[in-house]
Amino acid sequence: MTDNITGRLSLHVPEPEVRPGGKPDFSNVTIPEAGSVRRPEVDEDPEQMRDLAFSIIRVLNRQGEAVGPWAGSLTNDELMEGLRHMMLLRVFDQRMLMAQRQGKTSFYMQHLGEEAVSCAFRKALVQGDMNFPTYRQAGLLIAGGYPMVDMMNEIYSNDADPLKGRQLPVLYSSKEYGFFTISGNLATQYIQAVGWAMASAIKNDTKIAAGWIGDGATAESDFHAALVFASTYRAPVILNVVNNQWAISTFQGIARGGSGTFAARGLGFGLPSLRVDGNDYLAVHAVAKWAAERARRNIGPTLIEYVTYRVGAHSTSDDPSAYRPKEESEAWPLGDPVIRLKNHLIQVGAWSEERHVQMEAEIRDTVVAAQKEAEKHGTLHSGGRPSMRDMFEGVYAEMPPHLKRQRQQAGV
Amino acid sequence: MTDNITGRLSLHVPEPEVRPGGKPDFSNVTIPEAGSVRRPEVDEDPEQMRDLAFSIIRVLNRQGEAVGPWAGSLTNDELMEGLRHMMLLRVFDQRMLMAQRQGKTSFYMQHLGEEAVSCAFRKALVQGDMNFPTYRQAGLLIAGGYPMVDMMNEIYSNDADPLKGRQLPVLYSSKEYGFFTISGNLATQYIQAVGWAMASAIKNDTKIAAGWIGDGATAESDFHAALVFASTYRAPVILNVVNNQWAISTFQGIARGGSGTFAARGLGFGLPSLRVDGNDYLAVHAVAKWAAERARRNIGPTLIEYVTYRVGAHSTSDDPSAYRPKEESEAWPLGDPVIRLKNHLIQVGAWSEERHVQMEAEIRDTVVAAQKEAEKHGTLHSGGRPSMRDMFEGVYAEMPPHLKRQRQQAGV
Amino acid sequence: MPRMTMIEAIRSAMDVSMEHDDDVVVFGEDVGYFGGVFRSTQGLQQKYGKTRCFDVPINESGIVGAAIGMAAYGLKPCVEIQFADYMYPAYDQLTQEAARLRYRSNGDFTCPVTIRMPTGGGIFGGQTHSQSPEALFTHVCGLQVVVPSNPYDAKGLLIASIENPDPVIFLEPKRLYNGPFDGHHDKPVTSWAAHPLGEVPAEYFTVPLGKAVVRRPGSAVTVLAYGTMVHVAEATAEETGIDAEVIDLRTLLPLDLETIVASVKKTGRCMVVHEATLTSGFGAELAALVQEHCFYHLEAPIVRVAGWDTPYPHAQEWDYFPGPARVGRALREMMEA
Amino acid sequence: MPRMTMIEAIRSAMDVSMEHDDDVVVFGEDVGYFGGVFRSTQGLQQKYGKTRCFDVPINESGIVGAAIGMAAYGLKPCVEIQFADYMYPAYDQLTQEAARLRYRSNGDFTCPVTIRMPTGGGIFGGQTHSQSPEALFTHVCGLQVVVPSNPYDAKGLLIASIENPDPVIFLEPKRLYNGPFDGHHDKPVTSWAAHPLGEVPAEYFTVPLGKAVVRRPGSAVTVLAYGTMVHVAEATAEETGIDAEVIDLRTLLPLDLETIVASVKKTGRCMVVHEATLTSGFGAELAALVQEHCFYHLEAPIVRVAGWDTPYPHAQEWDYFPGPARVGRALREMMEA
Ligand SMILES: Cc1ncc(C[n+]2csc(CCOP(=O)(O)OP(=O)(O)O)c2C)c(N)n1
Ligand SMILES: Cc1ncc(C[n+]2csc(CCOP(=O)(O)OP(=O)(O)O)c2C)c(N)n1
Ligand SMILES: [Mg+2]
Ligand SMILES: [Mg+2]
Repeated sequence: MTDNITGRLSLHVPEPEVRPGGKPDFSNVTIPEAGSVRRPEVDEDPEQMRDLAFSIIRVLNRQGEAVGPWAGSLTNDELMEGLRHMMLLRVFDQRMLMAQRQGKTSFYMQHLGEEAVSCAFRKALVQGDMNFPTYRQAGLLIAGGYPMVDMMNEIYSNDADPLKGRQLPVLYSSKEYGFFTISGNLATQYIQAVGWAMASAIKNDTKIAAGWIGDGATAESDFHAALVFASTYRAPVILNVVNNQWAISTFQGIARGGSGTFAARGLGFGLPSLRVDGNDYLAVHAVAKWAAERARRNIGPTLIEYVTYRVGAHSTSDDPSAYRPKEESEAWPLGDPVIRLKNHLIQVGAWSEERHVQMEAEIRDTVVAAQKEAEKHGTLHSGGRPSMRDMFEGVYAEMPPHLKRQRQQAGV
Repeated sequence: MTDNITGRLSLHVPEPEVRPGGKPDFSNVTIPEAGSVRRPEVDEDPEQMRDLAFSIIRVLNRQGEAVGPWAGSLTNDELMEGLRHMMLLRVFDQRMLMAQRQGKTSFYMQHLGEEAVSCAFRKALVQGDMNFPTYRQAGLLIAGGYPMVDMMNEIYSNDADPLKGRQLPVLYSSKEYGFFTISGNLATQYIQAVGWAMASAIKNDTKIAAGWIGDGATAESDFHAALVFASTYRAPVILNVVNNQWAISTFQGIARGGSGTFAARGLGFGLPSLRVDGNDYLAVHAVAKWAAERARRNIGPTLIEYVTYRVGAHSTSDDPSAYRPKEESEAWPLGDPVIRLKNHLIQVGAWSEERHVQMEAEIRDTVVAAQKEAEKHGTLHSGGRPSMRDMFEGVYAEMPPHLKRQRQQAGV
Repeated sequence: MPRMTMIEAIRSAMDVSMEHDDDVVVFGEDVGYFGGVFRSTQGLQQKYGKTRCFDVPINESGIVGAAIGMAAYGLKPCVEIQFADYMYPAYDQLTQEAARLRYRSNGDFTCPVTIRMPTGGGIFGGQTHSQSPEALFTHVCGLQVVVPSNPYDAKGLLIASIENPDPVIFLEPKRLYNGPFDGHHDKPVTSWAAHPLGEVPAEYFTVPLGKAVVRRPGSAVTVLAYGTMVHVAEATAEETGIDAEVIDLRTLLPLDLETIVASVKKTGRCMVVHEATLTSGFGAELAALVQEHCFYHLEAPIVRVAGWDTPYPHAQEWDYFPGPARVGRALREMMEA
Repeated sequence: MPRMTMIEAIRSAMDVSMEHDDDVVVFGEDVGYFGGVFRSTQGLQQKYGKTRCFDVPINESGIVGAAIGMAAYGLKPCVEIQFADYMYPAYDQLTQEAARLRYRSNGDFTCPVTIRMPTGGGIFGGQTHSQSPEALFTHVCGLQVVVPSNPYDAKGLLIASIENPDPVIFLEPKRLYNGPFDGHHDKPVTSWAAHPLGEVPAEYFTVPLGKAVVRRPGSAVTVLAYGTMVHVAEATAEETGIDAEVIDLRTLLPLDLETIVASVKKTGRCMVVHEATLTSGFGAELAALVQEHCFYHLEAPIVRVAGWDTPYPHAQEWDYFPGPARVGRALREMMEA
C-alpha cells in the first residue's frame, strides 16, 4: 500500500519487474508443487472453490511424473497423440514464420511456448462443440484434425484459400471443425461464445461452447458482457483466459491491476475460477475436461486461466527485445510444454529419445509436404489468387443492386 | 445447482421471488444485526476484507441506537442537517412529480426510499471533489447546498435553466458543486470518474472523485472499464453501486447473476468491496468517509454497494404495478431512511415529534417558495423558455461556419 | 381486416414469427415479463415461455454479441435495443461482427439477427431518447437498414427482416407508435384507427426489403422520406398545394434506387427530408446518388431538410424537428428556383 | 529546417505540446515504455515520466472515457487508438460523451481531448487494420475530424488539435507514415526526405483546423481529397495530363466549404475521392454540398471514386484501393461527359 505522506496524491503506474538489460526475475510468481491442488466435484458450490483462483493446478512434476488428483485424464496413447499435435503446431509455426519472411505472405502469429493450451483443450471437447478462438489457438484445428494444407492456403490467401483471400493470415474459420471465424477485434467473440452456448441450452441440445481470450484482452469490455451473461443464464460455456504474460509490449500487470490473478475476475460472478499450468498438457486437459463436464451437465460456466508464456514475438510485426529481456523466456519457471510431455512419456516408458527424433523428422516431412501442396495454389504475391469477383461476393446472401453496379464498374 | 438428468441442456432464466398478485417476500435477504460488521483499517489488505462484500454494514438498530464500530462519524447537529436534507429531497420529489402530472414538464425521476444514499454520501466529500452521478442522486446537490430553484429551472427547461433547455429534466450539471453533467447513457460516467481521479493524482492534487451506478447498469461494459482502470492505477475514486433492487421492470437478479452481491464484483479486481445499509444515514456516511479517506490517502479505490429499495416508479413513464407487488416496498426489511434517522435523533434526545412536524411544514414552505420562484421563469410549455439561438450555441467553443449557416437559415 | 397501432403490428410480427419458426427468440431490456417499455413484446413470454422471450442484463454489446452467437448456432434472434440512442455500446458488435460474419467466413457462419430500436424525436425525450442514427448504419456494408412508416409495413417488413438470412437494423419511429404524426405537434393527436395503413392482416405476410413505395404521386418535385417524415411530407404537399411525389423509402440499405430515379427524372426536382442531423446524414447519400443518376434531368439543386447539426434538445424540440413549416418553406423556395 | 517522416512529425507534435503545456498527457495501448506499435510516442515516457505517458489496459472505451474524465478535470489528453478499426468499442464515449459535454452542461464541463488513430489501407492489414471510418465521425456534431496528408501538416494540425478546446478525431493515414504514397504499389517506395512537405520546423507551430489547401492548381476539374488520396489525385493528374485542381481538405469537420466552392465554380466539374466504402461515405456529404452550392456551375455530375461497399479484403487489397488506374479512368470519363 502506498500511503500518502505529503497529503498529495500521485498516480501508480504498474511496471514489470525487469526491462531489457535487466536480469529476468520470476521470483514473484509462486509455483505450487505439482499434485498439490485439490480437485473439487464439478457440482460443488463455486463459493467453496475460491482458493483455486489463486493457486496453479499442475500434474507433471519435475521428474516428469503425473501426480495428484488431476492426473489420469488421458491414456498414454492419447498423450502420444497430444505430443504429436504440439510438435506439428511448432513445426507449422516455424515454416509459416519462414514463409512470411520469404514474402510468401504478409503476416503471421506463432504459438511458441503455448502449444499445450489449445492442443490439450481441444481433446476435452467433442464434435459439434464450438470454440470461439483468438489468433493464438491454431492447436484447436491441428488437434481437431483440420487439414493443415487448408490452414496454409488461408495464410497464403491463394486460390484454394477457404476464405477467398478476404481474411488476414491465421484468422481461420471452420464450422465443421468447431472453430468460429476469428475476428481481428479483441474480445468480441467471448460474449458470442456465451450466446452460442445459450442457444444450445434454449434448444435443449447437448453441445457446449468455449470462449478464448488473452490476458491483455480481458480488459476489454466484452469480457464483462460475457461474464455477466454466462453467470446470469448459467450458459454451458467454458471461458478460457490465456495468460501468456504479455499483450504485445504490455506486461500482464496492466490488465490485471490489483487482482492477484486473472482467474480472480470470475469470483465476482460466482463462477468456478480455476488457474492451471498452461505448459502442462495433462493439467490443461484435466481442467478442461472438468469444466466441459460442468457445462454438459448443465451446471454452468467455468472460468479457466492458463498460466503460460509467449516465447516468441507477438506477431511478425513485433520485436520483443525492445521491451523485455531476451533471456526472459528461458527463465520462465513452467518450462516448455513439448519437453515436459516428452519427458513424462519417457518417464512412464512409453517413449524414447530415439522415437522422438524420428517423430520430429516425420513431422517435418508432413508439414513440408503440406506446404508444397499449398504453394501449388500460389502464395500471396505469386501464383493463383482469389479473384476480384470473390471480393464482391458474400457481403450478403444475395448481392444487392448497388454491389452489382460496383462489380460491373470494376469490370468483373 | 441444476443438474442435468436428461442429458439435455436447458436455459436458466432468473426470476424474482414474487410477481404482482403474489405476497412480497424478502426472506432471502439476510440482514445482519446493526453493529455486527467489523471496521478494518483503511490501509488493511483488501484481500483480508472479502467478508465485507457479503454482509451489510449497519449502524442504526431497531431501537434507533447507533451501535458498533461504524457509529460516531457524525455529530447530532450534522445528523439533524442530514435529516433536513433528506426531507427536502422528499418534498422536492413530491412537488416535481406533481408538476410533471400538471404538464409543467415532460418527465421526472424520484428518489423515494433512497434519500440517505446521496445525502449522506455528499457529507463525506469536500469542496473540489467531483461526483459523476446518475439521475437518482439529486441528494448530492441538495446536501451540497445547490440552489433548489436552479434544479427546478432545469426541470422546467425555462429561461433561467442553467442548461438552456438542452437537457432532459433531472440531468443537472454543476462543476462548482462537484456534480458532473449527467448523461442519459448508463454507465458511461463510471470510467470518466476514474479518469478524473487519475488526473487529480497525475497533478498531485488532493481532490477525489466518486462514480455512481445502479444495480442494473453494473451490467454495462463501462463498469468493467472503470474497475480495470481504477484497479490498475489505484485511482483516488469511490465507486458507488446503488442497489435499489430494480432496473425499470427488471429485478436485480438479472444483472447480478450468480454472484451473491454486487459488491462481490470488486473482488476480482482486488478492491475493498463494502456492502452497506443504504437506508441508514449513519452507516452510509461512515462507509463513505472510510472510502474517502482511503482515496485521499492515496491508498486506492473502494467499491461500495448501497442496499436500498426503489419505492417509487422508475420514472414518470413507468408503472411498477405491472411487474411487482404493490405492497413490496412496505415489506422491504431495511425500513425508511427518513423515519430511521428521525427515530435515532429522538432516541438520543436531540429531536422530537413536534420539531419534526414543524420542520416538515418549514420544508414544505421552502420548496413551495422555490417552486414559485422557478415558475416565474416559466415551465416547459408556458412562459419564458430558452431560445432557438440557445439550441445552436455550445456545440463547439466557437460556432463553425456550417452551424452559423444553419442558424441563419432558421432565422435566428 | 384487423386494425392495429404500430406497436400492435410490431408485436404481431414477432408473435407470428415465433409461432411460425421455433428458432425465433426475442430478448432485450425489460422485454420479458413486462413486455418492453413500449409494450412491443407484451404477452410473448407468457405465450412462448421464458427461454424464447426474456429479460437481459443492461448491456447492449452483450445483447447483440449474444444474439450473434445464437445466430451462428442456428437461431434467428430478434432483439430490442430500448432506444436507438443506446445502441452505441453495441456499435462494435453490430458493425464489425454481425455485419461481417458471412464475408469473413466465406458463408461458413451467418448472422440472421434482427435488431429493433425505437428511433426519432417528438416525445420530448431530449438528446438521448430522440436520435435517428440510420446513417451510422448505412455506411456499413453487410447491414440492411429498414424504417417503416406505418403499421402495415411495420409488420410485413419486420417479418421479412426476421426471415432474412443477414442482419437487419430495424428502426421504429417511436412518434408513430400510436398514430400517424405529420409534424403538427400543436394539433390534436390522431390514431391509426382512421388510417388505411392501420389495417393489418392478423396472419403471416411479408413486405419485401429493398423496395420503396410512392405514397403520393405528383409531378412537381420528388420528396424522398422515411419514417415519420413520410407523414410530414404528405401533409406539407397537401398544405402547400405543391404537387409533390412523396416516396417512402422503407429500406435505406439496400436502396430502391430505381424507383427514386424514375420519379426524379419525371419531376426534375428532388428534396430529401430526414430528422437526423444534416451533415453526413443519409440525405447526403441520397443527394449524391440522385445528382449522379439524374444530373441532366435536374432543374434545381437537390435540397436537404433535416435536423440541425446540434444534439436533439429538450425544450427546443419543435425548433429542431423538421416539421411542415420548414419543409413547406423549402418546397416553395425550390419551386421558385 | 529538419526533415521528418510523418511518424516523426507526429511524435514531435506531442513532444513540443507536452513541453509547452504540463496538462498534456499521452496514453494508449503499448504507448508508454515501448512507444507505440508505430513508434509514434517513442521516447515520450522517458522524457516526461510515467504519469504523463503510459500504457493502458486494452479497453478503448476505457481509454476515451478516462480521457474525458481527465479533460473535465482540466487536462488535455492526447490518446492513441492503436488502429482506427478498434475505435468501435469507444464509439459511445466518443460520440455520446466527448462530443456532448460542452452542449449538455452549457459549457460547465468541456472536453479538450485529441484521439489519434492510424487509418486507411495499403499495408495488407485486411479488414481490421485498414478501415477509414471518418464518415462515422462527420455525422456527429460536437466532434472535429482531421486527416493530414504530410509531415508538415501532421505536426501543425496535431498541435492545433491538442490545443483545441473541443474533441478532435485525428486520423493518420498509416500508409503515409514513412513516405508519400501515390497508389502505385508496384513502384519502389519513396521517402519523405525528398518531399517538400517533409520539411518540418522543430519547434511549436500550428496549422489551423478548418482550412483546406489547394495542392495542385488546375482548371479542368476539382478533385476533393484527403490523406493518402491527395497523393493519388496529384499523381493521376500528372499522369493523365488532365488539369485537375487537387484540394487537400485536411479538416473534414468543420469543412472549408469556401475553398471548395470557389474551385468548383471555376472548374465546373468535381470529383471526390476517398478510400472509405462508398455508400454514406464522406464523399456523399461533399457531393451533396457541392451540388447545392455550385449547381448552376456544374457541367457534369459529381463523381465519387471510393472504396467498394465490401469489407477491406486482404488478398485483393489493390483491387479495393481506389488507386491511380481507377481515379484516372473516372477522370477521363468525366472530362468526356
Ligand atoms: C479492439 C482491439 N483493440 C486493440 C487491438 C490490437 N491488438 C491486437 S493483439 C493485442 C494484444 C492482445 O494481447 P493478449 O490479449 O494478451 O493476447 P496475446 O497476443 O498475448 O495472445 C492488441 C492490443 C485489437 N486487435 N482489437
Ligand atoms: C446505455 C443505456 N441503455 C439503456 C438505457 C435505458 N435505461 C434507463 S434507466 C434503466 C434502468 C437502470 O437501472 P439501475 O441501473 O438499476 O438504476 P435505477 O434506475 O434503479 O436507479 C434503463 C435500462 C439507458 N439509459 N442507457
Ligand atoms: Mg497475452
Ligand atoms: Mg436499480
